[in-house]
Amino acid sequence: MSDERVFMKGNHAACEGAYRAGCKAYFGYPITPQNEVTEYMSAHIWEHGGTFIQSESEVAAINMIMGASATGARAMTSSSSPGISLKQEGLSYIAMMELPMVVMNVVRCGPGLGNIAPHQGDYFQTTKGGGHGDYRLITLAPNSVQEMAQFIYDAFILADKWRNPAMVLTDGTIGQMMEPVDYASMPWMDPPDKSEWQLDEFQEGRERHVLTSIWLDPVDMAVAHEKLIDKYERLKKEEVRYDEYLTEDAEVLVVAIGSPSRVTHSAIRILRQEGLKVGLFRPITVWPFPYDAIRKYADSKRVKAILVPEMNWGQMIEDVKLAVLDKKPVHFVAKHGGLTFTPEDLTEPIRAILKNPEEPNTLWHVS
Amino acid sequence: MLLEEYVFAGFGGQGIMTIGQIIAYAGMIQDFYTAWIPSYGPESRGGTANCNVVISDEIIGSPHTHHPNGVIVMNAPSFDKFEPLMAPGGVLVVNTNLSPQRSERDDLSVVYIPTADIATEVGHPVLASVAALGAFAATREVIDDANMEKGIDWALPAHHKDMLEMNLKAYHEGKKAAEAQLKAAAK
Amino acid sequence: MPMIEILDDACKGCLLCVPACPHELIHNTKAKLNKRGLYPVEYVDPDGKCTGCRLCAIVCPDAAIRVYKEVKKKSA
Amino acid sequence: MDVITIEGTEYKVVAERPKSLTDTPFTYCPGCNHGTTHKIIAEVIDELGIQHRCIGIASVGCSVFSYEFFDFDFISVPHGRALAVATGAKRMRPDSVLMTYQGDGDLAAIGTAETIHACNRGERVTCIFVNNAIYGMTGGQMAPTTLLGMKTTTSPLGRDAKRIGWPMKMSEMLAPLQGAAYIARVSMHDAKHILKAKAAIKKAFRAQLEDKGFSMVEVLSNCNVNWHMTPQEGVKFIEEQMTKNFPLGVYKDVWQEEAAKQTAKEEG
Repeated sequence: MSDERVFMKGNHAACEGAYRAGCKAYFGYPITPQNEVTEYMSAHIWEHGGTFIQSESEVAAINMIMGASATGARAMTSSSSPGISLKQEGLSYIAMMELPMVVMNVVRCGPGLGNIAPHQGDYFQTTKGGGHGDYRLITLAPNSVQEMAQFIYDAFILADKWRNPAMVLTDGTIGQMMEPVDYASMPWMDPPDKSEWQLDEFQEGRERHVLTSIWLDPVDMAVAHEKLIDKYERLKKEEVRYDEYLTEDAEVLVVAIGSPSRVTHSAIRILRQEGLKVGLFRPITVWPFPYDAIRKYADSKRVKAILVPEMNWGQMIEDVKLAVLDKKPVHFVAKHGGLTFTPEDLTEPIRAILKNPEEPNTLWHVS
Repeated sequence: MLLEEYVFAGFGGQGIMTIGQIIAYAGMIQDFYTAWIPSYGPESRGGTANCNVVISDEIIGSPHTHHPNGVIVMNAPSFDKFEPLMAPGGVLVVNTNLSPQRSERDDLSVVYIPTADIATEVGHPVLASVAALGAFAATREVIDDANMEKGIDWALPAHHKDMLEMNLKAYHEGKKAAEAQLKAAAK
Repeated sequence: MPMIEILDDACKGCLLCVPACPHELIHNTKAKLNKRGLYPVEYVDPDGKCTGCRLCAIVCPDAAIRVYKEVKKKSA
Repeated sequence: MDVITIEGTEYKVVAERPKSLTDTPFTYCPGCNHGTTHKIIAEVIDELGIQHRCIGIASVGCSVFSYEFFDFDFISVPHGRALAVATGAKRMRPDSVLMTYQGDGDLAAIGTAETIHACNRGERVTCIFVNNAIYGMTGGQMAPTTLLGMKTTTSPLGRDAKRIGWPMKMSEMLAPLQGAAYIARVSMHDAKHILKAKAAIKKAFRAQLEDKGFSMVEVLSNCNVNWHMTPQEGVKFIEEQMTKNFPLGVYKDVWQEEAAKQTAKEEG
């Protein structure tokens, strides 16, 4: 282990990842459980030559980010569920104008004000669009403080590479916890050259740059769409990321992200001591979703069933089912309201599944 | 495999969160995997603030601890809440100044420390939690004193570095008090 | 002699320039249609009354009026 | 200025389409003062020699396509958010000159919060606020600035203060904020007032160039089509009705305030 390690909160580490990626603008509005981001940015972004504004609303914040990224700067905002809803308007425009930027959602419980406890109820909102129109956010789901920093850093790179907004989707547990972080994998960097399209001092001889999301002629609009569709198809081929733990011999495959994937890890240790063959498949990009990789397990004779634990009423499970295509039972464990999983919440259903593998899809509600 | 799961609990403002961070930091520089998380969600109701610490020699799964093997309780409600949840063989530090209860479990190792008294003697009541941390270190010998001391230094903000000596003293006084109790119990 | 030019295809025939001209040199004749299918105004100044005051151009919402003034030759 | 020769006489052009406009003809209705406003803005930008430094923010409303007409970098943004986008862009490029071009629905209804806070932060941006007391693009619905008694498609009996309040006075609202450097209300109803408007717009850009703070020019403008009038009747309506409800004038002038302070200091 390197000596570079520091002991930090997930929300603070995310800021450090952003600084290292060359983020020069953070605009945001306080909301629990991600206030540490707003506070840490307000205190430190100046040290890295950046700018902070506490905006009048989440709506204003995302639009400020739109302005900053339109000039070619690396810019980010963050919020938690109700605030992310407000940002969806801006994200739709940003996606159509193909502006790279990063937004982090430290998900809390909803609908409505809900509560400030960890939750995963924004999966649909994030991975299926969120705002109006057809668009996708490149979405990374960290499950540790190290990944909070790394994925914000990676999100900036992906956003610029694809000229697309990127989301880091996490939950209150990962945002609030402290763990060692090593920044060696995040060297300080500057944004790539964007002089092709950025709003800039108008140079004599260059075509003026116009960023817009309106094409009144349906044919023109369709052409603009094609460009996005093509980009999304390439993203699906090139940028799928996932992580696996003890899946080589697994008979039950648990598919989990965020803090439930951490609890799954603990549950698997307990079950392995009993000789039960359980593995964890963790999507890192939840958009693009690793359908093909999961389908391989659905096709494998060894795998008897798949279990999806989520802190919501069942969202990612729909993607898992799309991957599995009814080839294997897909069971669901729900924990919601802001309650967090214990390893026992997972070990019991897995033991039951292994006892009776023919059982069709089962739903466990744990509270 | 080493898997240490701690809960440190008390009133908000007693320094509970900080001592959790100190031991987690100390664990990190001792090359363990460590995680700290503040109480979050419904378990924070009912007069206690608490944090969870996990220290392990393998990658940490859940940062939440449901059956801790090391607990510090700084007030009575925390005792009532966490003493019954503890894993057999665990260690418990009770702050007798605010928690008069005695544990009736025979599968725990318990020390009863008047942490506020120790702190006041050392110089400031705010040091009670550090004294409790010292007592905890005596009962659960996972992290070296040298690393704990580095952790205390790390946790002190720059404008309070003059308090370092006093903090270290509180830590060692707490540890001494616990060691004396353990020795007496062993006889 | 100053004079103006109506850019027929830019003019939308809103007629705001008509009352703006102090010498009533711009008229709504509806004599011809432009590319947009609108009637541009016509400038008629047989007596050379235009002073190049630019009032017509100032009120024109479509920048459809060009105003010219003679370059005064400095006597050698 | 260009010199051309017609029948042996040399002429110079003293009025024509400004350089900072593209060659694309305006798509606004005949008589609409959006065109007039575009033209004088472009003239100001030409005269200040800042065309190459300008970044424009197009809002939503009739001026949604204003980026087609101005010859510099432009971004078209969500309804009401122009000043938030301008804030982000200006913070990243302080040497650029940021202009938002917004209508009454954009600036005074959906974007009220963004407007007030950009002004209060003293953002170094210039806002051109076209007030024609109606929603033009969507077909003549009531605006926050619609006059009392005025009939629109969503106030068919005329605007009634008891039910929907009074015409919103943005210039008066923004002027007391300390971030405001220059706030003026001008009108497009005749040549004299158009020239005054141009002078005000020039001052608004100067406020930005001299780093004084937020500047806004509220332009009372013709929407004769949705007012169901001829263009001539429209400009008359501005003169007779609009200016009564929205008094013309300078509501905030940072240079004047500085001069007054200086005088007071010298006298005191």
